[in-house]
Amino acid sequence: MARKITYQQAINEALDQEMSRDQNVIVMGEDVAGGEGSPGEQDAWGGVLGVTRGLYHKHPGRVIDTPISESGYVGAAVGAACCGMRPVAELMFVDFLGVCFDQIFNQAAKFRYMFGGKAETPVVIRAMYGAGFRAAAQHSQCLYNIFTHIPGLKVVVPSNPYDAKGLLIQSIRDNDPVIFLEHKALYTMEGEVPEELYTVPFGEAAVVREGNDVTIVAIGRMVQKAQEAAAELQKAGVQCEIIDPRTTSPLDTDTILESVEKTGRLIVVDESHPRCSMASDIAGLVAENAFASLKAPIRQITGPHSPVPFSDSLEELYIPSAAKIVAAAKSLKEYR
Amino acid sequence: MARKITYQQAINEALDQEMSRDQNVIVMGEDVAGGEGSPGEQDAWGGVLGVTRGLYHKHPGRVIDTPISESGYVGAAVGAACCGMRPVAELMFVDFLGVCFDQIFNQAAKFRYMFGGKAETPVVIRAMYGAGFRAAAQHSQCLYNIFTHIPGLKVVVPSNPYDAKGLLIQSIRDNDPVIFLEHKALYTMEGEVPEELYTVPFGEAAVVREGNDVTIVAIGRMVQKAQEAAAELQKAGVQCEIIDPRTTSPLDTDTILESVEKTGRLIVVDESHPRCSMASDIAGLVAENAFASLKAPIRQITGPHSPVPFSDSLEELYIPSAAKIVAAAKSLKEYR
Amino acid sequence: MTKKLEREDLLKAYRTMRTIREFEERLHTDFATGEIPGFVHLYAGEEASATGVCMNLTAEDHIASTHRGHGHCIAKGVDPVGMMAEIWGRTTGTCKGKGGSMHIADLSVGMLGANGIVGGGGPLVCGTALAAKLRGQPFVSVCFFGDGASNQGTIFEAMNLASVWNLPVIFLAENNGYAEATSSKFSVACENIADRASAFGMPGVTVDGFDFFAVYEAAGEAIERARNGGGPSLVEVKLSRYYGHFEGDQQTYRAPGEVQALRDNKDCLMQFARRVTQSGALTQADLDTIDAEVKALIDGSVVKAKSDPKPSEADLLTDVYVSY
Amino acid sequence: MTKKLEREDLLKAYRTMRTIREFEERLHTDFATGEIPGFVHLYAGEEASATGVCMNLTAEDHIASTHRGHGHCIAKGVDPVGMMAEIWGRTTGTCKGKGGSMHIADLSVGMLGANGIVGGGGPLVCGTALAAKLRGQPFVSVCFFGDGASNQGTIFEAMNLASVWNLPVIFLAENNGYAEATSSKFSVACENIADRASAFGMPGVTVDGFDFFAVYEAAGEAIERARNGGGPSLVEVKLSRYYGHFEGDQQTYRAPGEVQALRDNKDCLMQFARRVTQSGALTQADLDTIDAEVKALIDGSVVKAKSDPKPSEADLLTDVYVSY
Ligand SMILES: Cc1ncc(C[n+]2csc(CCOP(=O)(O)OP(=O)(O)O)c2C)c(N)n1
Ligand SMILES: Cc1ncc(C[n+]2csc(CCOP(=O)(O)OP(=O)(O)O)c2C)c(N)n1
Ligand SMILES: [Mg+2]
Ligand SMILES: [Mg+2]
Repeated sequence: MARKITYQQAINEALDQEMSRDQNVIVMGEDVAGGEGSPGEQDAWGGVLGVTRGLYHKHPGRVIDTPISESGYVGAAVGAACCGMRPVAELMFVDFLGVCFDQIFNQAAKFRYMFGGKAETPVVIRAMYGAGFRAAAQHSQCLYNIFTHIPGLKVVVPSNPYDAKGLLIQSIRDNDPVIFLEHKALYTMEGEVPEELYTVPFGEAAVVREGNDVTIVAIGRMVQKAQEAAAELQKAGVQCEIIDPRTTSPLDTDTILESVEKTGRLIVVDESHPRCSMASDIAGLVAENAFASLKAPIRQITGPHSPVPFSDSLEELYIPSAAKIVAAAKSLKEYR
Repeated sequence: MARKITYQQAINEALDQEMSRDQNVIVMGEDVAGGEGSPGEQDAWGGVLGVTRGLYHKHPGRVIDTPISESGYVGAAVGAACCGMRPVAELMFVDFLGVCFDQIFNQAAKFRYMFGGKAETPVVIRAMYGAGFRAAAQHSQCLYNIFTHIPGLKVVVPSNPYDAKGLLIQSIRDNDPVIFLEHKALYTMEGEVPEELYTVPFGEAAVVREGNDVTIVAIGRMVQKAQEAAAELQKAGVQCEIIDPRTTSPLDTDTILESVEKTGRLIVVDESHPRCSMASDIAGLVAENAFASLKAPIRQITGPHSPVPFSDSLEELYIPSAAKIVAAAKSLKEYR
Repeated sequence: MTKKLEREDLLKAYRTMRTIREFEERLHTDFATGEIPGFVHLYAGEEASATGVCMNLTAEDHIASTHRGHGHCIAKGVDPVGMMAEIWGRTTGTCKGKGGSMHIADLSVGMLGANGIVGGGGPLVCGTALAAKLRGQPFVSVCFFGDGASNQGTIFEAMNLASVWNLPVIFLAENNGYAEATSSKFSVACENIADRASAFGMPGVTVDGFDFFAVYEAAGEAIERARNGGGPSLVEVKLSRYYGHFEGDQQTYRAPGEVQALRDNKDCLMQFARRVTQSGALTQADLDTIDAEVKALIDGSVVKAKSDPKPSEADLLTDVYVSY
Repeated sequence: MTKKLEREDLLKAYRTMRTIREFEERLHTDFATGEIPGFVHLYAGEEASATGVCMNLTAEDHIASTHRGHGHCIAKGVDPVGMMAEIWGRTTGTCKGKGGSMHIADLSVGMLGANGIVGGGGPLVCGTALAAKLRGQPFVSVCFFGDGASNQGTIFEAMNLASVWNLPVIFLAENNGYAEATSSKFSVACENIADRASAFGMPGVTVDGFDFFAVYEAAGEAIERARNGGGPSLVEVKLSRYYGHFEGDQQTYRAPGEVQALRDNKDCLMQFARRVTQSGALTQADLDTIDAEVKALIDGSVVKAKSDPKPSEADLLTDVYVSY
C-alpha cells in the first residue's frame, strides 16, 4: 500500500467507491454538486473546499445541491434514511449545527429508541471542524462534545487519511446515525491509503505510539500535536504512549484504561473548549476506572474557555500546542 | 423569613419584582401572556405550566406572546438585549434548543468576544428540564452540559425555591447571557423565600450538608436525591458533604476542591447522560486538581447513555436514585 | 380526479373516523382518573382531516405527524390496540412503551412518527419523498402540521426544499385556530396559511376540515398531482379540536360555547353520517354496526393495555443503537 | 415620500459607494499577496444597495449584516480604518482583532455585526426593533440578507414575527443571483424573493440594485412606513457581486463574460456618476476629489493596519464575559 493521497482525497474516494457499490448512497449539501442552476461550468465547486468535486459527474442524480436550509436538508437526509437510503449530508462547518440540531439530536438520534427498536436511520452527517484557518468564532469550533453527549449518535473524528477513508466507509455502512467530523487543517495531510474498499471499525482506538511513562489520549488533529510532543519528550527520556480513539462515541475505553494501567499517567489533548469536553470525559473515565493505577494527576490540555479568536497571533495561542503537552508530560513524570 | 412558597411561585415572584423595578425587563415566549388573540379569558395560561401567570396584567405590554418560532423570538431577545433591554425569553422545554441553538451559542454567547468587548447581551433564557413527568425522549432532557460547554454563556440550575428566586434576579441583572434552567419536578417544591428582592451570586456553591467522609456534588434536582441518600448514609455511619454548585458556569471549583481535600472521596450526581457531562467535568476537575487528596476512585452517577424512556417503569430506573448514591458512597468508604 | 368513493370506501372512512373519535373520547375519560401517564393531546373533532387525507394513501406512502398524532396514526393504519398499550406505557405498545403518545410510529405502514417537536416532520417527509423520487416509485409523503407549526422555520424550509427538488410532498396544515392558548389570528401573519404556497412556488388551497368529502377531494387532487411528478402542494384544512391543548387544559382562552356550537353544528362524524344516509349510500344500521364494533375494539384495547406488562430493567438500554 | 437628495447627500452617497469600492478592490489586490488571513467576502458591485438603504438611516437605527458585510458597515458609518485593521487582525481593529472580516460590528453606530451564520441577522433585528417600539422611539431596523439566506428558517420566522408584532423592520434581500456557486433560480422556489412578502402579510417590492436612486427610494419608502408604525416590509434588490463568493473563488460557475458585462454596462458607481454629472447636480471635479480622498484614506488604512500591533497573550481571555 504505497500510494499516498491526502485526507481530503481519501474522503472523496470513500464517497465515490461507496456510491458505486451501493445505489442507496446519496450525497447532499450546499454546492456539493457544484452549484445547481448556475450558467457556467458544471461541478465548478464540490462543496466549499472541493471535497466532493467530481462525484457529480460520476454519480448522476445522486449528488444533490440544496438551498441554504440546513434543517430542511439534514432532516430530509434523516427521512430518506428511514426508508433505506444511505444519505451522506454535508453540513459544511460543524459550527452550523445550531440551525439544524433538532433534526439530528431529537429526530435521527432518538428514532430507534422512541420507536421501540422499529426504526433504522443510517444517515451520515459530514462536517468540517477545528481551528487554524483564521476563520474566527463561528467557523472554527470542534463541538464533537455536544454530539458525543447525545445517546443514539455515533461520532467519528479521523486523524489521518487512512482512517478517514476506512471510517467514512464504515459510517456509510453503519445502520445508526453517524456524525463524521473532518478537521479542516488535516485536508492536505498525506498518507498511505489503499485503493480498495476497507473499513475501520468504530470503538477501536489506535495506539499510535507505544510507551511506558505517560499515556496521551488525543482527539483528531491533536494526534499530530501529541506526536510532535512525544518526539520531543523521547529526547528528554519520557516515553509516551499515544492513543487516538478515532471515534468518541462509541469510545474504546478498554484501550485507554489498559494504557493508563501501564503508565499510571494520563494527558488528554482535546482542541475543544474545556467544560464538559472529551478531555473531561476521558479524565472522568480514568479517575473512576483506573484510579488505583494513577501515579499523578490527570492533565487536560484543551482550548481555553473562550470563543476562537480571529487574529493569527491569538489563534496560535488558542490551539493546544506540542509545547504544552511536553511541559505537562514532564511535570507528570516528575510528580511525587 | 418564615414565608413558604413553591419554586414555581419563587420564579414568578422574581420576574414580577424585577419587572417592577426595571422597565427594561420584558418576558417573552409561547403563551407566556396567556394566549394572544384568543377570544376567551385573558392571561388564561402563563406559559405551558403557568409559571408566568399574572404577569400579563401587572406589566402591560411587557409580557409578550410569540408564534412558535424559537429562533425568531430567542434571537429577538438577543437583539433587544444588545440595545439595553433585559429580556427574559422562555424556551418552554430545554429540549427545544435544537430549533434555536444558533441564536444562543453563535450569536448571544459570542458577541462580546467577537466584537472586541464592545457588546453587552444581558439576555436570560428560561427553560424547563429534566425527567420524571413521563414526557418521553423529547421533553425530559437536561442538556445543561451543552450550554456549559459554550464560552460566553452562564448556566444556572437552582435546586430549591430560595435559590430559584435569588438566582433568577441575579440572572436578570447580570450583563452576560444566562441560561436559567428549571427542573420541572421541582416546581411544586416548597421552601422559605424572602419577600424582598435579593440575589444569589453566580459561581458560589452551597454546602448543603457538611460531612467528612464523602463529598457529593449534585446538580439541580439531584440535590434532593443526595440529601435522601445522605440521611440514609448517616445511619450507616457515613458522613456526606453535599455541594450544590447552583451554577454550572461559572463553576465554584474552590468549594468542590476544598471539600474533596477534606473527604478524599467524590461522587458526582448528574441527571443528564454520562458522556461529556457535568459529572465528567467535575470528576476531571478533581482528578487534575485534588489528586493528592483522593483516597478512592471518583464515582459518577448519571442517567444512562440512552434517550429518556416514556413508561414510568423505565423512567424511574433511568433517573439516578438515592439508592445508587448510597451504594456508591459505601463502596468508596470501604475502598482500599 | 380523485377516486370515486364506493360503499367499501365509505364504510372504511366512517370506521376510521369513529375509531379515532372513540379512541380519543376514551382517553379523555381515562385521563381524568389519573392513571394515564404523561402528556396526551387529543385529536377529537379533527377526524375528517386525517381520514380524508389518508384515504388517498397506501402503506407505501409516508406521513409525518405531530404531538396530536393519534388520529393520523389510526388513519394511516397503525393498530389502535398497540397504540393504546403504548399510551399506557406497556411492552405490548407500538413502541414497546418507550415512546408514548407523542412518539407513536410504525414505519411498516408508512407512519414516520408523531413528533414532540413542533414542525419536526416537515424536513423528514422531504426525505421520504426524495427516496421515492430517486427510486422512481410513485409514492407520496404527507406532512401534517398545525397553525402554530406553520410559523416554525423547519416548515418553511421544507416547503421551499420540496419545491426546489420537485418532490411528491403534501404539506397538510391543520388550522384549528389555536396553538396551545394562542390564536392563529395572532400567530399567522397572513389571512390563510394556504396563502403561503405562492412563496414556495406551489399551489395552495383552503378547505373545510369538518367536511370529510372536501378534505378527501382537495387532498386527493394534491396527492395525485404529486404522484404524477407535479410536485408539492399546500393544503390547509380549517377545523377545531374539541378538547384542550392537552388533557388538563381548561380552555378558558376560548369563547364560551365555542366548542359546543361546533360539536352541535359542524361535527365531522355527524355531517358524514347525515350525508351518506340521506344519499342512501349507507344505512344507519351500517353505521351502528361500525359504532358497536369500534366501541368493542377500544374497550378491549383498554382492558388489554391495563393488564399488559410494563417494560423492565432489561429494556432500559436496548434499542439505543442498532449496534454499539 | 423619501427625503430629496441635496448636494451634500449626493456627495455623501458617492463617497460612501466609492469608499466601499476602494476598500474592496484594495482587499482583492492585497489578498492575492497571501498576507490577509481568513475568509474575505467582497461586496464590490453591490455598493448601491448598502448605500441607498443606509442613506435613509441614522445612528440610532440598527442594521444586521452578513458574511459579505464590509459595504453595510461602511454605509452605516463604521470607520474604514478600524475595519481594515480588523481584517488584518490588529488590536486597533474595530473588534480588536478578535472578530475579523466576518464579525465586524459597531453598536455605537447601530451596526449589529456582520454574521458568519447565514440568516443569523433576521431574528436579531426583530429584537432591536422591538426595543425601539417598546420605548416609543422612532427607530427602525434593517436586516440585510442574500438570496441564499432567503431560504433559511430564521429569515422566514423573523418575517412572520416582525409582522405579528408589527415591528419597524425592513427585510432587505440582496439578490445577487448566487449563494456560493448555487443559482438563486434553483434555490428560491418562487420568481422573486419579494413575492414572499404576502406570506407574511407585508408589502414586497423588487428594485434594480445597480441603481442607487431606485434603492434609495424603495428602501426609503419602506423605512418611512416602518418609522410611522406601519410595520415591516420586504425589499428585494437585484444586483451582482464582481468577485468570487470569497477571495480565491474562480467563479467558473458563472457565464463567461457575465461580470465584465455588468461592470461595463450596469456598474452602480458609473451610473451614479453619469446621472449626477449629466443633471448638473455634481461636477466631475467633485467626484474626482472624492476619489482622491478615498484612495488616500484606504491607502492610509492599509499602511496603518500593516504596522499596527497584533493582539497578544494578555488579550486571549479578555471579553469573553462582562464578568465571570
Ligand atoms: C419546537 C417546539 N416548540 C414548542 C413546542 C410546545 N408545543 C407543543 S404543541 C404546541 C402548539 C402547537 O400548535 P399547532 O401547531 O397549532 O398544533 P395543535 O396543537 O393545534 O394541533 C406547542 C407550542 C414544541 N413541542 N416544540
Ligand atoms: C447557516 C449557514 N449555512 C451555510 C453557510 C456557508 N455560507 C456562507 S455564505 C453562503 C452563501 C450565502 O449566499 P447569499 O445569502 O446569497 O449571500 P451572498 O454570498 O450571495 O452575498 C453560504 C452557503 C453559513 N455561513 N451559514
Ligand atoms: Mg393549532
Ligand atoms: Mg447571493
